[in-house]
Amino acid sequence: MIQLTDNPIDAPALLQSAQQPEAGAVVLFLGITRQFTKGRETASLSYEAYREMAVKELERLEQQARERWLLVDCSIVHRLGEVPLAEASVAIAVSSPHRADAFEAGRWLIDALKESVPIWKQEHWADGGADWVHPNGRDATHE
Amino acid sequence: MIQLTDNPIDAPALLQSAQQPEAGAVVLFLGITRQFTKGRETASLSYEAYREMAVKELERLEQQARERWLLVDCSIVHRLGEVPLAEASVAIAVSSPHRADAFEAGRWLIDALKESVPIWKQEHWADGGADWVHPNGRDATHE
Amino acid sequence: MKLTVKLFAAARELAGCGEIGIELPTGATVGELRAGLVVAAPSLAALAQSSMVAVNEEYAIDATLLRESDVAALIPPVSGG
Amino acid sequence: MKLTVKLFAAARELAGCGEIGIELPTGATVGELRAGLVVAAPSLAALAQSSMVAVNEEYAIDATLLRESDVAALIPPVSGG
Repeated sequence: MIQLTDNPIDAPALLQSAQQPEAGAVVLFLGITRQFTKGRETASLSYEAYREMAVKELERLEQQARERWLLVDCSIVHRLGEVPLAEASVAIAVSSPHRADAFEAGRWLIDALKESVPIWKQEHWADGGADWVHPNGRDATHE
Repeated sequence: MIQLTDNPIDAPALLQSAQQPEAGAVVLFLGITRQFTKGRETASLSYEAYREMAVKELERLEQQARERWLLVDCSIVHRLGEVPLAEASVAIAVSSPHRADAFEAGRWLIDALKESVPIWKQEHWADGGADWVHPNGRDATHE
Repeated sequence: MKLTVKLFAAARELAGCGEIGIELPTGATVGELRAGLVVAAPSLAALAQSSMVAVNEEYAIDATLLRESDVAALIPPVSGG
Repeated sequence: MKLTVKLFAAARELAGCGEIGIELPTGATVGELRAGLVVAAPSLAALAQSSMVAVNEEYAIDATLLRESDVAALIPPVSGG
């Protein structure tokens, strides 16, 4: 299941959908807004997407993950707009009969998402100002 | 946080405790009761522990993970007694500034738990009978 | 032929608008669209170099041929997650 | 000295009880406790071979020396998770 949302991500609902009787393992990844990056304080992050294309790319990633690993459920949700401190900008929930698949697919999906999905992050600094994040630098999430 | 519980695991509460502003990534692993193992149907699993020692071993694993990776929060909860299909027998929630640490620590913790923590699983088969699980064989969770 | 190029994030802010119309010869390539975009919006010069171009919601290369009805977009380096 | 050995899971079911008292000479080792356990509960013979022994809630080796107040436990191969 692929979703872009302007609202807080409902992680418990993703877990519930992942907990199918065919599965033995669930891995949920949340990327959340971190307060400090190299000593500078972040007030919040905001995200903008090329929505139609982002959905297509995310669907492609889900399909590739399902070809590569044996997955029961696979959900990717990205929040857009402002994401306050400690709240999730992205959630990936995968379930699989055996745990290696869930861990590997979850890790691959977030790495691939950050490489190819047309979504952009803007840092809003606590001391004022805002910057669009340049990839390959460290930013106020999980990079 | 280490816990053995006779009740269903409250995964949303673990997520909430993991989502600290110092963190950028949360990884939650759930081991859940799978319905079929090599074609044979499982009705439920039940777990028994040497409680005092299991808590000590889990605390040791949390400490080792914190020495090896930079973690913000680290919770390990194991349910004891009967665990119905699709419900979680074990939950591991870790958060970290960067996502590599959360994924690696989560994976290591469940692998280590299965090797050293004095907890035993009994399969209750849908066609009757019950077997204590022999490790290194496949069982009705995520092995 | 006239194509509309969608702009996002830093590109949208530099250009001051969410899309730009570009006039291109029939059979033009994505590379020519990229050059035309910089003429139409010089503020995009640096960013257009480091950006990808999507055509009909798929990543394209500079050699890709464009058609009148195509939907193009400039995709600055992505940073979701 | 008399030690109590806790039993769990398959060991508990084979022995039919959750703990067994064993009489051991002063200064006995974990290896001697393992042998004494099989004498006291022959049904544990096979499982005792493949099990670990814990003393005071820590894994012990067969050479570990036991004291009167120690809490011992037979730990069949674990299968939590």
